Amino acid sequence: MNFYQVHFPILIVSVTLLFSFLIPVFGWWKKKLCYPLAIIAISISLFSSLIVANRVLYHGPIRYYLGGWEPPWGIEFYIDHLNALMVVLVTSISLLVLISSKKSIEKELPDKDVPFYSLFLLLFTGLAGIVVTGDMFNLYVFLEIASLSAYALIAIGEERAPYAAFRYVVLGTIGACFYLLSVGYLYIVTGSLNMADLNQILPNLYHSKVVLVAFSFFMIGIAIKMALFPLHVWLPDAYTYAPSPVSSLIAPLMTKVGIYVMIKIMFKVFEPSFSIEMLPVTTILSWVASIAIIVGCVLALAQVDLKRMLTYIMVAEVGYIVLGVAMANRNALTGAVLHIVNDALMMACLFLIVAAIMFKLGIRNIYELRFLHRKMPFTMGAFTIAALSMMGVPPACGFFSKWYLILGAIDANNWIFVAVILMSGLFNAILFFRVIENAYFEPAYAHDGGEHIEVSRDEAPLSLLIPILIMAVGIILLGIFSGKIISAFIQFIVPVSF
Amino acid sequence: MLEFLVGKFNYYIYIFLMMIGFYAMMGKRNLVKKLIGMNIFQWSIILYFISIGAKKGGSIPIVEGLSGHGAHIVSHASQYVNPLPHVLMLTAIVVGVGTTGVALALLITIYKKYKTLEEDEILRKIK
Amino acid sequence: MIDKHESIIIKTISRILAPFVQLYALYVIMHGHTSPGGGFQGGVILGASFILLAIAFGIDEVKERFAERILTTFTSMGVFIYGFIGFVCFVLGANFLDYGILPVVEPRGMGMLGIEIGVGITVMAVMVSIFYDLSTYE
Amino acid sequence: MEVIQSIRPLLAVLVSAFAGCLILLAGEKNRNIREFWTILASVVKFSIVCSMIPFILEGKIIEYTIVNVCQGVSLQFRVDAFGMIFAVLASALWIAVSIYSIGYMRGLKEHAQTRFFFCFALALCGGVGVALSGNLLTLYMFYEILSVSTYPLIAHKETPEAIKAARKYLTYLLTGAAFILFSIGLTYYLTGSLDFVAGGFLEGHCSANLLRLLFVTFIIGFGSKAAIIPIHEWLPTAMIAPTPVSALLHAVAVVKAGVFCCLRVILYVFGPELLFDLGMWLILAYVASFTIIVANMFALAQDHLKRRLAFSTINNLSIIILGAALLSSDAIRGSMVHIAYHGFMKITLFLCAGAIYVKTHKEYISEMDGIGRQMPFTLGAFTIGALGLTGIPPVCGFISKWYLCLGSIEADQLIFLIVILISALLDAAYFFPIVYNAFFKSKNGVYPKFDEASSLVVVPIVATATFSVIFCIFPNAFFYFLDMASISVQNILGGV
Repeated sequence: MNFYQVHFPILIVSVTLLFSFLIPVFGWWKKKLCYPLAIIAISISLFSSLIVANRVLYHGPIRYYLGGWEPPWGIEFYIDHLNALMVVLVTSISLLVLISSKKSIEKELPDKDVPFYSLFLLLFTGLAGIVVTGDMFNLYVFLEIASLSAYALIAIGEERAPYAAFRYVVLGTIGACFYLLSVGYLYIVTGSLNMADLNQILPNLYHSKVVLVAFSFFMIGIAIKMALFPLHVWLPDAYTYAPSPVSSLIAPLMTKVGIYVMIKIMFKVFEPSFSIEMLPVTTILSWVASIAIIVGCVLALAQVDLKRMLTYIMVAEVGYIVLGVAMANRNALTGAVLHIVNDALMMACLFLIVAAIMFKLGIRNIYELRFLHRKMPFTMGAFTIAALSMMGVPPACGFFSKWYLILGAIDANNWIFVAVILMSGLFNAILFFRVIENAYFEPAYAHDGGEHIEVSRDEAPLSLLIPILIMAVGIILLGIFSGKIISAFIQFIVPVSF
Repeated sequence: MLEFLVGKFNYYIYIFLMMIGFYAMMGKRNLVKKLIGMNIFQWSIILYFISIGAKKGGSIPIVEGLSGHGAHIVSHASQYVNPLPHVLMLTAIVVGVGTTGVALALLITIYKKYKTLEEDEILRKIK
Repeated sequence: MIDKHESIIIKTISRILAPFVQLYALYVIMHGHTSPGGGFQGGVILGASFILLAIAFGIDEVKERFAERILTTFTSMGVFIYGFIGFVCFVLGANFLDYGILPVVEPRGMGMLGIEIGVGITVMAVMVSIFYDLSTYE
Repeated sequence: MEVIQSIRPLLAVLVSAFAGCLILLAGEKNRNIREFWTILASVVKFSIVCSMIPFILEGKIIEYTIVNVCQGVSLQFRVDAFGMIFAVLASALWIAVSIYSIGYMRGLKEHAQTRFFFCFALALCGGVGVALSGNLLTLYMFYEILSVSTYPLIAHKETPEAIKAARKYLTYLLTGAAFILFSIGLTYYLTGSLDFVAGGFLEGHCSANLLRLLFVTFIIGFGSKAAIIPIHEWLPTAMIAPTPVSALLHAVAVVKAGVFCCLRVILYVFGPELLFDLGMWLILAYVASFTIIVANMFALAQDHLKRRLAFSTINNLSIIILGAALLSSDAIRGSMVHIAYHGFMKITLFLCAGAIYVKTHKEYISEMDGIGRQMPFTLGAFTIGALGLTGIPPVCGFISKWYLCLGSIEADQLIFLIVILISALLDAAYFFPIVYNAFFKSKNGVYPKFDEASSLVVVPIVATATFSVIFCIFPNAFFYFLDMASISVQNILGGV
């Protein structure tokens, strides 16, 4: 391997870390340089993550020893197919959201754009780090980096943001401390922190109480971080009152990275057999997840604010993916991982659309979205595509992950989950058509009043619109070529014992 | 029974502290008290980690009588306390400081906006 | 606003004490790689010395000597030292932060020391800027 | 059964989608270009579809795979005789309706015409896609596109009732889609593949009861679009849409797609032998005949012309399902041919209803006394259509009814023979009064003077009427509907 092939894994994380500290310095000196700097940083990371994904595709997993220390002592970056998929996903969505955040930041938070960009890069470093690292404690450190910058980013928002951010801080810290506690317990018993190493040592320790306690602490901690049903209380407030570019970055990625950590620990550190036979983890999780889906959809129905409705839908989507993971068979897990990718894309597109609407009209109430199809035709076109994809209409990507989830549920022979998945499709249909109806079809009085209210087309600014359109086209392409993604990446993720 | 209690006293202490912190976070209405509870919660885990590394008769993990040119002299590990938890807890302490810093800044903005730190008054003002 | 403290005793003692605290802090930073100490602890002590001065002589006094703008540059400079050393090992062929490769006389020790200095500066600057933000309540 | 690989099916489907984008680009400002795109697209689509007919008649099957979704299933087109009947029908009638709708929309100076033509093109893309799809997954994809793209058409008037009707339309169809998705998943789980095999591929893969459950969920899913009685509610309320929509979509493309999928399931997924052993065909036949009788009763009671036509569509759709459920060769041939011929006749009736509305703004039959004198061509075509639907010889309805009767005798099920005859009788009962009032009754002695609708509206009506008559005299005219039906029957029943 030539010289530069080796060092790309570390480039993904360290470049953005250093640039995030470069920006405050430039902020004092020349303010308008911050945005291009952020763009350069994340595009370098995107470039290196694509190269890493390419090498994983052809040469199998990569191990990168930080500081040259062998795994049991030093920290190593272990990138296999699941990590490669997640890294590319995180970097590409962050880049698109960053491009679109320039205009809305200038409008919403005029004086706070320098701290915004440096915290944005820090959050990205945390997320990319979680997805790349192969060491348990290192994962805790990156988790805290991501959470701290998320707390600060949320707190910049509107009048109720600081209080929502404070509740998020308290709950997030409890989650992180539980995770740290489980790392501690595992460390006492096994003496190592490296995930691959733990995978070897743990199997003959499954009967010790300490490992059981560690696993349960871990599950609670990660459940808080990914807002699984009973522990999702912080999510709606935090993401609704956050400024729109922040919520369009955090919403799609934070929960998905949490779920990635759960999959990694459940299947790569602990053996799948541990969480299926030894502890009834999968049954509990699948029931909690299906309740999450139902509650998420029902609560979303009750919302009037478009952005708050999306946050509750996200609670349902998390339940979706966890249900796929918990059903523990090949099809269900493929569906779950594919849904992580699809849902991140769909949610990013939807939140960017909300940001565009906020930027242009400043309203979020669903019933005030009048004449939107003439004011912002392209944005509404992208919204319809994303909505159809959420409902599971075939050409878009949402259908294919639902298709695998249903196959997995039928393989696992529990018909209740099949019913739940189909029901959530219908719930999504009601939710999104409610919005489409308000936006596309004006009420009757617009006609009987004789003349037609002439509405000029003032579309969202280009820098906001292009990422939205790219994502909408991506949703369709991801749908059509989901077969290729599965054969390239997801095939190897499913543990062989399924 | 007694040796069971004496042998594991550090675990009891950390659990006890953790529950105090947990109670403070949930029970207390004032936001600063919640913050202090959170700190106690974090520090109990740090205390727990340090207590893991302790050995009977082990001294602080600094290698004496070594001219420091980094050679891998075989030093009998039982003499020294296990250094790894200490290193981990360095980072955890810094994370704790970071979280407290962010939380305090939040409290200031909340106080500036609502002129109170009592949770139920804030909730009343929000509605 | 933390304003000037009236009693002479506090002012004189802190004026005398501050340099020794800073000296001790530098000692702690420097001996990070062989004896107890290191970047975090040393940086905190260094920061504490500035905070001591701020409490004794008031925020504005210390702000003239140690302005907000310099603090941000110090934070970034610390991280750049850390990053620079990491990238030097990276460029010279070893993995990120693998000091063995450095062309210095005693690579492991010196590399560690450089990292400790960088981290010390950052932690000091962050401590003082946290104190500034929390105390300037207008 | 030699298989040819060619890109034509994909082109046939994508032509209208591409035209849709061009229509959007053209927009309100340059209307003529937009209208030109619609007509051009319909003609091109029709010609591509017709270019595939010679291959099909020689017994070949055209295949084209777009992309592999998961092992054993891919997005794939397989054009066989049965699919070709529906594809030809939909694209042929699209030409007639697109000319008609230009006249109709301009006549009523409707608003949001760009959205109308765009959704129309998209719906046709879905319709032809359903006809040409090779497996259940592709069929489901185009089925969903069809349902979603017709939603804005129903809510076109944007009055509260239109929006409520569209909402009801969606609830029925998306719940049906949920049933279908479940049953497709179950079939894939049972058999590992979803491709259509003439004569069914579900043989002996699992217990009979699970197969019965699967059949029921399939029929409920597709039945929601094929408007079987308990789940037909949305069709009459969807009549609030502008007439070209209810003409092409709710008489021909959308509901026919539902019936087409039902037939695909009955003949190409389960297959006659399996259904016969399961005994499900009898239950389906009874449900279909119940729908026929009840739909006709409703039709008698309707005064609104389009709602009466809607109930007559429900009745005819169930006749097609009844024909397929009888599982005898003549009955299946009759039902397949009825898909095509009913399309031509019913579209004539709907277009006449639209012409009457454009010209005289009359919707209720009670107001239409003596209208025949005012609009002789329109009402003449209406009479031909009415004759055809009751099965009287000079019009093509007779042929399909004839085969259906033969089929029910062949399956020695006399009850269903009686049902078909009663349905013909009831058709006469609610069509002929309209014709009588139009021509022989006059509003207090004064006959209105000759005043036809615009030529853009009348020409398509007369064309479809003449086609219906030609098809009776030469059943294999132009599109060889009868031959294609017999080829597909041969494939299904294994050359019996």
